[in-house]
Amino acid sequence: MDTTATVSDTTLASPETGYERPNYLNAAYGMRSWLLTRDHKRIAILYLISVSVFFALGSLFALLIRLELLTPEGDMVQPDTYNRLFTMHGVVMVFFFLIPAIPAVLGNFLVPLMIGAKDLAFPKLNLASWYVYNLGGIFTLWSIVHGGVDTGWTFYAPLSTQYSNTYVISAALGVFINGFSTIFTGMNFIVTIHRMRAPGMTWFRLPLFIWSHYATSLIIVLGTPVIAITLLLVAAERLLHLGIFDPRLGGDPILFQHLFWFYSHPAVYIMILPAMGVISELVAAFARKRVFGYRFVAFASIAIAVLGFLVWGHHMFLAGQSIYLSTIFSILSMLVAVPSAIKVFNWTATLYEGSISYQTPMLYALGFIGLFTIGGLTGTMIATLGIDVHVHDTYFIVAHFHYIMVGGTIMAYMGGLHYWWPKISGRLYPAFLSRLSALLVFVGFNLTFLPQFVLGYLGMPRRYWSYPPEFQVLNVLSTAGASILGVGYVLPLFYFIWSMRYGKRSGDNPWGAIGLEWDTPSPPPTDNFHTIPVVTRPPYAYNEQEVHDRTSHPEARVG
Amino acid sequence: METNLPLFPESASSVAPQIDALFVVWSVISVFFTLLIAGLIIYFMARYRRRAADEVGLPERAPFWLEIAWSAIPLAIMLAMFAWGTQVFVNVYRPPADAIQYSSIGKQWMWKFQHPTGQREINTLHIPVGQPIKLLLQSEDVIHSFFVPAFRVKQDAVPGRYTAVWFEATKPGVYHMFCAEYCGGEHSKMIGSVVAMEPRQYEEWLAGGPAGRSVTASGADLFQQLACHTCHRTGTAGMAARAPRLEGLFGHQVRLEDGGTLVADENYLRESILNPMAKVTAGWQPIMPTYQGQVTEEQLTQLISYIRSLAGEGGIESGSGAGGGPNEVGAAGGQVDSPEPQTAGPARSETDPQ
Amino acid sequence: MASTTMEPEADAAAHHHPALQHQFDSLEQQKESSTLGMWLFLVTEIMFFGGLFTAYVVYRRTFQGVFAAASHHLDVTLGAINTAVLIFSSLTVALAIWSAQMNRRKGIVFFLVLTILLGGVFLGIKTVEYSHKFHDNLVPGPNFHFDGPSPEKAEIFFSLYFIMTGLHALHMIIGMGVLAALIRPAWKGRYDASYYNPLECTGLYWHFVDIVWIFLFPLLYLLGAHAR
Amino acid sequence: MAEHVTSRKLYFAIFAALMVLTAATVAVAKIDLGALNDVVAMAIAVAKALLVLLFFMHVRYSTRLTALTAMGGFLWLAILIFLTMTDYLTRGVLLDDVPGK
Ligand code: HEA
Ligand code: HEA
Ligand code: HEC
Ligand code: CUA
Ligand SMILES: [Cu+2]
Repeated sequence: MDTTATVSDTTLASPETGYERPNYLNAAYGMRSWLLTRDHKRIAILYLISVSVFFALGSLFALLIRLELLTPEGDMVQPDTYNRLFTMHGVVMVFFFLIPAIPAVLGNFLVPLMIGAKDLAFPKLNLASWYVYNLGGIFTLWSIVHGGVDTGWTFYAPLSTQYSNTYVISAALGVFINGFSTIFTGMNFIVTIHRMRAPGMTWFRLPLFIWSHYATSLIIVLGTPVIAITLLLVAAERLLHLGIFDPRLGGDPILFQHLFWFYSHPAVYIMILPAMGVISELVAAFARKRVFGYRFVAFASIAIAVLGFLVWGHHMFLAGQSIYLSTIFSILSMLVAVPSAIKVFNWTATLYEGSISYQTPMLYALGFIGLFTIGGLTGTMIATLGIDVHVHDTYFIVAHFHYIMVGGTIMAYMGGLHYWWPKISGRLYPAFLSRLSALLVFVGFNLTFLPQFVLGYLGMPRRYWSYPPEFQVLNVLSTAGASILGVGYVLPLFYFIWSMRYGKRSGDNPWGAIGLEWDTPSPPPTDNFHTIPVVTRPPYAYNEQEVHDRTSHPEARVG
Repeated sequence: METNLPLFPESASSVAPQIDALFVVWSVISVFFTLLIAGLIIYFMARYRRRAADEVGLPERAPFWLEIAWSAIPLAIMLAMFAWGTQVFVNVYRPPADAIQYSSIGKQWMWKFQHPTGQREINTLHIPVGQPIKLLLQSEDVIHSFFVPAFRVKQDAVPGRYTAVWFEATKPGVYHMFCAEYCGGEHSKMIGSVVAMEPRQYEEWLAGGPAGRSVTASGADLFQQLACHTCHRTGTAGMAARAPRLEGLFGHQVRLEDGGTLVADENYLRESILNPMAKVTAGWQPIMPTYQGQVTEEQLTQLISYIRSLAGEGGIESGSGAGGGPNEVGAAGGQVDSPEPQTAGPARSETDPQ
Repeated sequence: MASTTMEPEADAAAHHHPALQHQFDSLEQQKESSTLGMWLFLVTEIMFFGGLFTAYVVYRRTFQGVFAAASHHLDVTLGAINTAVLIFSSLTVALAIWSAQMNRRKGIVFFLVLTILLGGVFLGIKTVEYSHKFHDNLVPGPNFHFDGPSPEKAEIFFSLYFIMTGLHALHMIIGMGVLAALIRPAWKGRYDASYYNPLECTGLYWHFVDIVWIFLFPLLYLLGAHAR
Repeated sequence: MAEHVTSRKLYFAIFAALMVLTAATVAVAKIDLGALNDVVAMAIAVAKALLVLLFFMHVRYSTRLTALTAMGGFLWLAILIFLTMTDYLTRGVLLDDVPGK
């Protein structure tokens, strides 16, 4: 086994050829060439920077939350401050980090490369999306600087429309504006995937990363506008005294929840589907094996996207929604878990008879599968009506979604960054340090959030600034875990930056992976390919026996 | 630092064991699948680790039946758990016929309770064990949520309408009561305790406390004061009726002028009083004035309690659990106090369980 | 689906049209892409207004009588005139595109200008209606006043009315801006039968705004008109 | 795909139809049909929208994908309205068999 450098099990790379060639990084220099670029790869880098800033900000809030919760008495900050902390933690993490993270960084970089296109269909729109994102960010930051928002990231009425006296309008407008940037990205992906595939790149030769981004984009296009109008109504209710959700006028606050969750439940799939796409790529590349049940995994993405719109009411079981409807939402929530189960089992089965290497990205990928499974299974637990009565709005929920969002999506995002970093930068990062950070993240993560399941079932409500003393031990464990987790996140920041200058040249394809993105130099030239590739093989054809489409296989009959 | 480390919550209500059983079984299933996946990953990692730099995996053999199997088995498990969970949920939300109704109003940031016998409490609720109790929940401002972990029950209190939750304590003790729905500033201080007592002690407690008029009796007074009786004459015959009789109304079908029917429950009564035009009873002129802004939430509860008591054999219970009023968004609340948490009521009790 | 969406022959675009962007192989591909993009955008618009329609349907069903009474305060005649104006403007946009397909440069400009004028008429009438509402104290807020049962629910009706028609008007203003921006290139002869994509996409948008109004008009103005 | 050019005559015909439908919906609204008023008004609105979609927006002559996209938008709106309304229509329904009710 290799322990020194990640490069050692590569078969195709020739380390000398990586650099002096013209590529998207050295095509032009200077701020202007970046800020006005239309190149999807450069826009991805711009997004990487913005998104990392927001991740740091969100993490800072997390840090403060965990510090406050170290002791049962609220002794570090005022309760109002604490409420702002978790609200801004949620808003920043969800809307400004996790939703754009994989699509806008990895997706932007890779979608055209993977389908053999020169760029996305609408490069100007893509650049606009980045600017709009930052504009939305500025609005949100403005409200943070002025003291923040304290409504919870869910902006529930009538708290948000009448009772909160914080900067709800600017935060809501920030999220509203940010929605446009997401929509631009989603529209761009759908059009690109439909219209710009290279010759021979049929739908069933697309990498699963593309399938999952396609599904994500569908959700973005169909869902995001609803949150936009909902937040606009909240702003209008505060600003213009229009009364839509106002109970004093006979309005129904629960209507707000319907509209909010109609988007925000599908939004959790906006956050997980791209991650699932990353994992499919990683597992195939590091097991050097075709993804088990390719078509099932591909269709599962679409199924999640569609079914994901039919379950939003599972956030409202106890809100005063019709019990009849709660029952429907409960069973539909069970159905949406089936495609996720299909994916988990297929990834696991891909390892079977593979040739598995333990590079850093693969460690993240395997971590993802385990943690996502826990997060998902607890998701189906709380979708069970009888259990949700007790654990709704407790730390059980907090643990559930951090398992999926942090243990799932962020693991996949980190894994993807480590996997495609040589593609992006043409450099390698230190193998040992990166494995160490993967390990720290895994251990720290579990230590942070496993105790929260227990806390939740014990009954500790979420969004509590102080809590009864018997919950302290578990909270201390959680805070301890978070500090380990924090170190695990900070390390990559340093070695990625370090590697840009000092890292070893990676060569074009350090992992010996298959896929159009690896058929072009690393870093790729501005137009991506010197000649537009013609695709003749199914995806992931690692084994020579798999280079033909196997239409006779029973699996191919499906769909 | 407190060193005791509870891992499972105390169970003190009749539904708690049902929920715990559901939870434990689900947890076992979850742990099983987690270990299965983790075990397979670790096994495959060891068994199929890469031995040569240019080694590749074997061709994929994905049997169709395997895909079906691992979709169908989880689905079957989930459907079973869904059925069980829904059954438990209905138990948790359908109050038994002999439940006694208490009323509860959430406001930023306290819980106000009133016993059927009239006693009021803030942030503490005394109840007898072995007696099903239905809490009629409402809110004066934002959404709150009544949560007692030891009872495993929780329900949001929504401004502008009624919701309800019921429980039957099985063991005497002092239990945490939390507000579980984030409601602004002092959400984490909107806590208190439920004191479950043996019925005898409860009676003593009631006797010792400041007896007030019972909720229903206050409602009867109000009914006179607000001159409701001038139109809704109770019990008298002979005189030309100007308004429908309210006896036997609660819990029964009402036919509406527009052809619809509904069951008269708390939310319907609430709307009938605050907003009589919204649903006019078939065969009557819409002459009833609105009482919007003239009655407080509390008086409203009393009036409704009185009208309920007219339903007949006393034992009639509404089952409007989380479902709220049929077909009803809820009428306006009218008067929302300016939030002034610290002043009203006795100091909140920072009770420690056990 | 794979076969219908395959790339068109790359060499079809051997002669480079000036409007062809670098990421596309042919004008055909470029046109299909932007049309699909526009339709996706319209889908987002459907869902955007969809949130409002949902709120409307919920409250309409719950407060039927009050909503009908409140809608009596809207002017059906003005609403109907506006509907006609908007439908007419849809026709003129369609004719602008038709002119492009027929290579009639001046026709394009004429119909674009006409469409913008019609949009202006619509907004003018809308302004008159709004000022009546202001005058009658029917604008939600502290000064809202409504004679009739349940004035607070009428306030919800007017909240919905203003936000729905307001957002619709905002869409019209944006549409008029885009149309105006097309006039110059159209005059310069940029659009003809071989390339008129921007016209086509703007037309789609304008028609969509028309469709929104086609639903707003009966929902807001006509419900309960018979009881007047 | 060859560009389809809709004739001017067809455009005028559609325009005329839309105008007639507008007049019809105003006229019908003045007659009391009970609950049918809403149904008729919505039916006419849908017919008008379809005319605009199919002919003015050329859905009739475009790819399946375009038609699918447009349909998808309306289908999703239907999901939003349908499931939300289910809440308002069924609050309390499951518990109606409570003793005493
Ligand atoms: C990326 C984010 C993400 C994802 C993917 C999910 C996925 C799921 N979520 Fe989660 N959820 C959140 C983020 C996410 N959630 C957030 C942020 C909240 C809180 C919001 C707030 O209030 O602030 C929340 C809250 C939440 C609730 C509301 C709880 C409450 O407030 O009371 C519910 C209830 O049903 C739920 C259910 C589910 C289900 C059933 C899935 C399913 O999709 C999971 C499917 C996956 C699996 C099931 C695992 C793999 C399967 C196997 C290994 C096979 C074996 C399986 C079985 C035998 C069942 N989630
Ligand atoms: C994408 C989403 C995401 C991510 C990544 C995280 C990450 C983390 N979250 Fe968060 N969380 C949410 C989404 C997310 N969370 C949401 C949506 C809520 C609900 C909000 C609401 O209720 O409205 C929530 C709520 C929430 C709570 C509940 C608060 C409450 O209810 O009272 C807690 C408590 O422990 C918590 C903890 C953490 C921790 C420890 C991490 C850790 O993973 C973070 C690890 C990082 C560190 C420990 C810091 C490391 C330091 C740096 C990276 C650099 C720091 C900066 C500078 C140098 C300037 N989160
Ligand atoms: C001016 C006469 C009048 C007064 C005073 C009056 N009501 Fe009514 N009430 C009516 C009429 C007439 C109806 C039936 C028409 C309707 O539903 O609006 C009615 C209906 C009701 C209903 C619904 C009954 C059903 O069968 O559905 C309730 C409950 C009610 N009133 C309670 C009260 C209460 C409580 C008060 C006093 C606070 C009160 N009313 C005062 C005339 C009156
Ligand atoms: Cu009241 Cu939280
Ligand atoms: Cu959800």
